[in-house]
Amino acid sequence: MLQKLQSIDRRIVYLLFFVVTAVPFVRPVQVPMQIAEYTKGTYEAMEALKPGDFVLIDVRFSPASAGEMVPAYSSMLAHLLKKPGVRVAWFVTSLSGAIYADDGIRMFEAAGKVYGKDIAQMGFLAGEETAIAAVSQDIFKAFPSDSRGTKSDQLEVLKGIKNAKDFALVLNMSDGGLGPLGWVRQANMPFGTKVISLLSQVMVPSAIPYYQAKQVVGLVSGLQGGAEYEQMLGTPGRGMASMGAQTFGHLYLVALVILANISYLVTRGASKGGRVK
Amino acid sequence: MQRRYQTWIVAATAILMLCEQFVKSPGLAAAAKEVRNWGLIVAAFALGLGTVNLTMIHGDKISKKKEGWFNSLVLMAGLVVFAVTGIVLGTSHKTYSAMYDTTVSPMATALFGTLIFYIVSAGYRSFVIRRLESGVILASALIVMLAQIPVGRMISPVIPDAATWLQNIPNNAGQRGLVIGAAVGAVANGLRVMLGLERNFGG
Amino acid sequence: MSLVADRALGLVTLLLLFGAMYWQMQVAKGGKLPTIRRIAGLDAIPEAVGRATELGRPVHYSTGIGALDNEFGPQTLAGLGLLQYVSMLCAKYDTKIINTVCNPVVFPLSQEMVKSGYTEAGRPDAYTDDMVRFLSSEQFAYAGGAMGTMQREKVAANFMIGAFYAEALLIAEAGFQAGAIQVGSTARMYQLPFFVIVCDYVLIGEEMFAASAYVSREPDKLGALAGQDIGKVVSFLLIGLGAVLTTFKINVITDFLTKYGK
Amino acid sequence: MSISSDPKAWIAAILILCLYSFLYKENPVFRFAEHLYIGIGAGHAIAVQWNNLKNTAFLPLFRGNMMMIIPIIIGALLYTRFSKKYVHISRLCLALPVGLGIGLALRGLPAAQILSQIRATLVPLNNINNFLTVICVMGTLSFFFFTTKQTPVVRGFSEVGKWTMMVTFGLTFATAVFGQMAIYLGALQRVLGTWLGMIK
Repeated sequence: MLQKLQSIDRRIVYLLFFVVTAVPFVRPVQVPMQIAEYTKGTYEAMEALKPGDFVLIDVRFSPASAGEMVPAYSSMLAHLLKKPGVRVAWFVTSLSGAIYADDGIRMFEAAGKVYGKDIAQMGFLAGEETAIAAVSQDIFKAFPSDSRGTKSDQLEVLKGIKNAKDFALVLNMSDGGLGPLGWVRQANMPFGTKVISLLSQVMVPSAIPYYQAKQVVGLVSGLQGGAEYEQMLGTPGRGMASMGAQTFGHLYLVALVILANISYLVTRGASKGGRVK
Repeated sequence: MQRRYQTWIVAATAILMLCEQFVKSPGLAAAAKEVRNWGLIVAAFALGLGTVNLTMIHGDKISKKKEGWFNSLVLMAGLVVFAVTGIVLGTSHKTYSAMYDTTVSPMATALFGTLIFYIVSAGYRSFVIRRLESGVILASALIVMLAQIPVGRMISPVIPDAATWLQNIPNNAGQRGLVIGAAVGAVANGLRVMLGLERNFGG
Repeated sequence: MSLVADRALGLVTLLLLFGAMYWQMQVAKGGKLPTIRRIAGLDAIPEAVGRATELGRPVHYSTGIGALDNEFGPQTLAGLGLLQYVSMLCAKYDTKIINTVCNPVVFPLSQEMVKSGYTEAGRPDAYTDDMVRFLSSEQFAYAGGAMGTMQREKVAANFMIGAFYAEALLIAEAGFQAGAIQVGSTARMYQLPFFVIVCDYVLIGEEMFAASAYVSREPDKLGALAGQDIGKVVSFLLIGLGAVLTTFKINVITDFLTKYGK
Repeated sequence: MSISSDPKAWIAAILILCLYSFLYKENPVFRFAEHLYIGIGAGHAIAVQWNNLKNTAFLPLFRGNMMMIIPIIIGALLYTRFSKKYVHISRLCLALPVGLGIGLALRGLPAAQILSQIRATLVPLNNINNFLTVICVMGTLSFFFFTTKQTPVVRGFSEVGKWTMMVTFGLTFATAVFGQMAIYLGALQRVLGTWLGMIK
């Protein structure tokens, strides 16, 4: 009996996992949470924005990770909307990122911001770090015109902006690739630009050294970061609802591993050897 | 001879990139930018090679009605429809975006989403303490997993603290050591290719 | 035209590493070969190909979705280097190799590597065009294709060596389900743990860059590897020394690195 | 609960389910979706790259930027691989992207991943955490000494490195659990929410 716990058919493992996560996802349960220091760093840097400040958003995530990225992305945009007079421009470094930049534009327009004056979508640049370097050195050279074909020098939103020195904040939103590293190398190191990264959770451990080295002023970690941000803004949403499913999914895996180990320890005497994996 | 020319081109391109980084010169920067741009264009041309391969393998299956020919037909149809629509209308056209959103984007989400099932089954299968090494992996994974959910704090306030410590001290140190080592390795590998020690293009 | 002062250390690092490698290569060519520690993941490669031969089933090889033209390029190149070695073994044992490819620029290079592996084994005619298969430049379309291919072709050995992203575990689990013996390697930290957990053998991080010297045992490559080790030993000593100095509030190394190491 | 009447939601949901069926086992439905995905992916890539080429190479060329002729020729010469006689030319062309990658790695890695990581490790050894950090970094690094003599000191350090890496692996794995779950919830949202209307 105990031995069987070590070799449950993977399909049963899958099915139970589905049940355990789908139920709380459909019928949400509220869970309290603790806010990470680097998320606070992000919040504070955003809070410190003054009227007239220019914020550049680099969208580098794809539909595949929308579930993880979008709750935090929306919350961060909502936070920017709360800061009056802040100018925002988007640009895109992944092929399918434009959808989310356009979503952001729509969200800002719905809140009464004027395209060209308060906001702009510059378009796509290939080659991640090459693109970042180009934008950091001269945004007008990198983008002679925006994604709608308007000449960049006619965009009021870019007035007085030349290189990364003039960016009050860079919001890098990555689900892969270099994470904040491209910005650290091309904008923070040469120009001292403040960089914030919204990253998929799996990328966060690798980005922490840059946060500790103060090359990045804040991080937001995927869905959890989204839920934390919703809490700090006081507007619960999909991010917080997902935390319930997360909780049960995690507990399920923890329970499985513990069961497998108990059964292994108990039956170890009986059978030795076998393939390690 | 062939290999020597290759090595020269590799070395010249790489040295140009290096010069752009380390030498202040507008001319060099412009040249380097131009050459990087060439790289993107050559990459775009390279896609055609892959497409020819794909078309050859599946065209052969279709024309000879080999096993799975119907799926090959589906593949070619998808290819033609998207390529033609995307070229004629442009990839930012509304119709094209809608096509992309109903097919590529859910399929990407789906496959990316199956990963968690594999993580669960791989964890369940492998996290058995047969050796001390797997015990350490298991212990740190368990602590961090519990710390990621609010329940962890309820079990014991030590859990999130332990997770933070693990993250900041050993994990950070491990990442750093791995990163430094891998970077030295990557740089050395690059130098070896530049010197023509690695036969990376056959010939 | 002048040197960018605050980046000078980057250049110095490169030159020193280059010098160390060159020096050790000369030493090795002079007949004093360095001894190299055992790397289990590399020893396992012939065994894995051998097992596929015994079972009469094919070998699958992936270099991941990594491109060449970014900083992960060297990982992809290392994967391509081992692809040639594995192809050579496959040609020798007369076992079918299937190399699935995602990146369009990597694709022609992969063809070259497999071809030259077959040539090296003395069987250039055995190479066929369906060995190297371009699947898709879309990450998950590639992953799905590789998963399906491995299951349908019932591969008995699966090599994943290169710059891997989220496709790593998808391919590795498909390999596990197909019952393949698996060797994984990447220096991408997000994905490395999955290989450690799922694969039978792993080349951890930098071990992949030692591979070509390890399997070829050519003097100049072994020498280059010894030179590369000098780089790590110096880093190692620098960290130890620097930390001790910092403890006594002597910040020369830190300041120097900060000033010239951008 | 109200099932969507939008055909797009249906197609998306059905494709998701087709791909998820692989979890049970490789089957005809999965095979269908897999091939469709590869086909569409290839078509999409062609369209994207076509537009890129048009904008970055051909239009500038027609506007008089004669430089653009060079990459276009290099790109076109890649196709000499289909000729036995001229295949070597295509190999030469591949040297360009390889050189670019190596150049970018060589120029970026020393500062960003060697020097700055060393600098970040230079902390005063006045508390146990700093001490551990330094020892663990040195340990991990020494695990990759391939050719140096394995003296007891080196062996000791690399043993420390081995354990440090085990913690790193466990931790990265655990963090991935959370991230991947979030992505899976995105797929769930599409099926249970957008399609079946089970989520408000």
